Amino acid sequence: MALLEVEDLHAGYGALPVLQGVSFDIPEGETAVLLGLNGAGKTTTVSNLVGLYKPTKGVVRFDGEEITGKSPAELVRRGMAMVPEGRRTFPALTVLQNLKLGAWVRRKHDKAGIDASLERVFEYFPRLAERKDQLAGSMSGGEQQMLAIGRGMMADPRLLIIDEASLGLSPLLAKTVFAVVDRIKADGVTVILVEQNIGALRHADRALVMEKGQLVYQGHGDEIRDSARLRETYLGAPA
Amino acid sequence: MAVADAVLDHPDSAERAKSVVRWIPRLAAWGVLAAFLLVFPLSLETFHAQRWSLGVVFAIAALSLNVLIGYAGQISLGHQGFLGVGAFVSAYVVTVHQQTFWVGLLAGALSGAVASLLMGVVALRVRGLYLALVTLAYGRMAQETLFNLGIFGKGSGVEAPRPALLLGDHAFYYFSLVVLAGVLFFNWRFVRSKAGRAVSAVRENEQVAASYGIPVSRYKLIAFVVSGAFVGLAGTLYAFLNGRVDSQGINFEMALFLVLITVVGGLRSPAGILVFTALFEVLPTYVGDYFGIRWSFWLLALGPALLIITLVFYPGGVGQQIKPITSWMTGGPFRVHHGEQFVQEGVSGRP
Amino acid sequence: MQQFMSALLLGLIGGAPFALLGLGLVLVYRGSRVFNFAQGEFGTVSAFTAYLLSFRLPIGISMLIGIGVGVLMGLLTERLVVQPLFNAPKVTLLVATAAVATGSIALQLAIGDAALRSYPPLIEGNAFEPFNVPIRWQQLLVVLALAGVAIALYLFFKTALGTAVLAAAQEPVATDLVGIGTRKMSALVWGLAGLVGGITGVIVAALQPFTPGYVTSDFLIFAFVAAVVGGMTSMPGAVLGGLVLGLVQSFSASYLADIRWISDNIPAVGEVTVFILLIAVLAFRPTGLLGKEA
Amino acid sequence: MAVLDVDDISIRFGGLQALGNVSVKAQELEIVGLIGPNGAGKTTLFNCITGFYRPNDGRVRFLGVDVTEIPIHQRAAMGMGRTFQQVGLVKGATVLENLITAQHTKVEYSAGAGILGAGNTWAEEKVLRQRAMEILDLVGLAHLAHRRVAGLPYGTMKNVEMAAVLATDPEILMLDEPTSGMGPEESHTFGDVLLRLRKELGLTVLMIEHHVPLVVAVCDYVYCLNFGQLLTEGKPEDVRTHPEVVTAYLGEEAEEVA
Repeated sequence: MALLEVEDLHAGYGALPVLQGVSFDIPEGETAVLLGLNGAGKTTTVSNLVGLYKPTKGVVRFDGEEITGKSPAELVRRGMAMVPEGRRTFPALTVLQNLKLGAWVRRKHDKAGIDASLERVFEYFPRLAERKDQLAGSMSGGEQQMLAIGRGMMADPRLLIIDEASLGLSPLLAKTVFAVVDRIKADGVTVILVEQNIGALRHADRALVMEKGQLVYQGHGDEIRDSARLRETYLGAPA
Repeated sequence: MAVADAVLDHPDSAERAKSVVRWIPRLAAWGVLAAFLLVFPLSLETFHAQRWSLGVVFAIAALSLNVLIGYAGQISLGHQGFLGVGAFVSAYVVTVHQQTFWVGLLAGALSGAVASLLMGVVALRVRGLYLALVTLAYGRMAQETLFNLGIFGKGSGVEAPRPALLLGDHAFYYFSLVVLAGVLFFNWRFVRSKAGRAVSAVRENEQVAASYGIPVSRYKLIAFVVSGAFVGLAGTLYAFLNGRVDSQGINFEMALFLVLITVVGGLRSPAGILVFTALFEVLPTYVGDYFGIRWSFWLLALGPALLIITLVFYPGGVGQQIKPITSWMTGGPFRVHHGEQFVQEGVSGRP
Repeated sequence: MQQFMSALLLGLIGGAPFALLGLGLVLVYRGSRVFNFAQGEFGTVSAFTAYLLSFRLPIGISMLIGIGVGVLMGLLTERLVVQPLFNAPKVTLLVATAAVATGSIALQLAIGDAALRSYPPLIEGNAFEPFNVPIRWQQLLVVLALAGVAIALYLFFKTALGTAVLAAAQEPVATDLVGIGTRKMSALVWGLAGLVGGITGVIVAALQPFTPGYVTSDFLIFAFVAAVVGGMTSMPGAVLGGLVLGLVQSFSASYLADIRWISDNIPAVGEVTVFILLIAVLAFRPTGLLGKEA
Repeated sequence: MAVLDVDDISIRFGGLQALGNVSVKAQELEIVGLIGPNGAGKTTLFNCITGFYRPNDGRVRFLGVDVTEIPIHQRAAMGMGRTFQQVGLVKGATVLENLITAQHTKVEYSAGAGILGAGNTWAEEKVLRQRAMEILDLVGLAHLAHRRVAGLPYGTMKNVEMAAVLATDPEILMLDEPTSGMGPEESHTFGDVLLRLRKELGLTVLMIEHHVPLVVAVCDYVYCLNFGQLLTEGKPEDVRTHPEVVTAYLGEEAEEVA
């Protein structure tokens, strides 16, 4: 059974409709990449999934249960975490404080689990361990991206959504980040990557392509890499 | 030729007649308004001239604050401090230097502009919440120190004798209305000319303004100068209305009262500001007369509540609510134009 | 020497209320990014309540209930003013809290009147008189309260809950995403602000007879200047700023007033020095003495 | 002589090299495209050219004048017009009012004369209004003249913004993602409008654009930025098929580099 099921999702901001009937499933343990140009509706889709906004229509199911319109806190408790666009780390708090806040919903009943998660995050990103007492705001963009992913993993999620993981990163850092995404998947976590960068496909089992608030393509990563349509979307003509 | 042009402008004389007909009810409404402001006070047995004139003074001060908060997006919580400068300097010029009232009026406007300009220089560096705090501290400093300086009578205040022409209560009230009309005229030309548009662009987005070739700092300062000149005029009237001026009453409560009538009246809406000032400044006199003084304290508490309700639910203030009326009175239809919803920017243009 | 020591002592004692009120301002700023102009009124309302109750109840219990009313006022302000204006510019919120303050003063006038009121200090009389400066027990209590509140707030911000409060002010979206709930944190901050304001009010009100709006009119601006001088985000900064401000006032009252020309020509010279201090700090060191963030 | 000559610009923010030795030229009447992935430094380059940022190294020459040190508003007065990624307009005002505001440097009366309502100001206001209407006609927005900007759709706002910049009477028009928020047909129409404007107004254009088909259709010359460096430049067709550009956009080689 799919871990996440989205059916006919409609959403927007105020009177402005952005999503017009988006449906897809993500099976447990897979990595999916949600592709599309600026303004295609990718961030709107995931923001509605994690409860930052309430969809105007449609159903979202997580692990078989309907979660449409539930609060982010409730969804984190159920195992759905998101790394937001632009990182949004807590700038005047230290790396360690940032990470511990990621485990907020577990702080009372799962102290041992939190320590384990912390160790795992430091293993993914040794740089964070070195800088655990540094203020997040004083770190570079790449380090903040690591911290944001680490903070998401501190919730011990079953599904991790990462919005624009590679945005503004140098090639080396982007590579590091994607390598960690592979490890997160290997650790059994289902991942949704929201990307403009087609290169993310090589880390994904499944690709979803959005255009103007609609899903225009779903399929496996290797199929889509040769898709003329995708190349057209990005480069204007079959290359 | 001129006739031909006129015909070309209005090819259909029936159309023209219609537009004249269209104006008849509107002119009647203007007539009623003028009668209320000009003739009605003459018929009152006990005309609270002080109160009505004070209402006009505060309306001018609120229009001044509207230039800063509404058009320029700069907060001032010490506006009474600028009003006070105008009041003291004009009284000082007239009493100590034996100048005429008219020179005093000019000095009041100028000194208000200069004091405000100095605050503008601070505002180039200090923004938002911190500017609010600086203006607040300025107001307090003005009340405690500036207005108690030796030249201003060391706390006992300065005499502000009215000229013979304005000795009567009604005369002074009418004169205040004339000054208000002048301020409204300048405000109108400000908004509809280069400076006002530049100031609005700077409020909305300094980068965009600069990319239109607008020198951002200069126009911020211009907004402070215009606002200061207006409030300096208000201060002059305030002094000569009372016959003397001292630092009592030119306090933080006055600053907040000015913010209240400006914001609840409606930022960038002179009509709304005038209507609300009239209601809020003049009505309590009658409430106090009929129901006793304690009622006016309750009314005092009503003001802040109105302010909060406006900020939360009706950011356009009274001006937005009376839009159909003002639209109609100025020749338009009795409705709000499409897309005229108030853009929520709060009290300041930026966070 | 005598003059110096007495100015020093008077400055430190006089600065304590600014620091105490300033702590409340910094608390709200760190937790909500709002300049809370109602902080003084949380205090006056508490003092007013305690005063009214003190005719029927022991003063200690009256003060506790008074502080409780301060907390309630903090929570109400959050619910009715801060929450609805969550997305408004922060200057709008500043004006709104100033409206809360004036509304509160007007209500005090409507319920009571403008008369001076005083309730007995917890401990009567002078504690000691170093350098011929009489220090009252009540003034020492202000210093004690300052120390107590400062330590309590310091400890609070060391806890997980304290960190969560800071997070909510820095990145509301991310705070919601990790499941903390920005709204709850906001209520917590304002409740605490009411608590600190209440403690401030019931203690400083016994220093001298008070009127409606007492804490606001006598201390609020100086507390703000103190907090800004300290850096606005720093608790030790607020304490330091309050004491610095007290010293600036007492030294300018003592020494500047000695200069004949100044005492003859510049009334309330302390106000001018405070104003200049504020502008100088904002123009040349906007992060204050101990602030880290701009 | 080039209208715009950006010579070897570098800028650092903290430790980050946002632009390194970037040189860009725009000849008279050229439409020059600037492409590259998000975060490549395209908007940073715009900000250096228009004066929002001071580059650490390099010069910016405009119409033969070195403008590297002069403030934004003076560059604008010289004829640099630009749009912003997030629409730059006075949203509470009407479309027409925005276009009048944008003519700031063309107004001859002084700020003070305007406030006092001095004689010639009224007549000049009429002229400003007329010019604004002419520009709205030119870009086909005249029917929206009295609408408030705040209520308009995003794509329309972008068009209004361009009209406002045209009202500044620019020598060079610098557009930052002009078609974001527009559908394919609208983008296509926009390309036609741009070509027509160049012809009628004699404009030089520098534009940041993601929509590659549009770039190919209208640009005379294209620069591609990646990680703050110039990846390649040339005719649109050559740039589009350049292997490094393909990989930069598809992001595959980017990972291999390290």
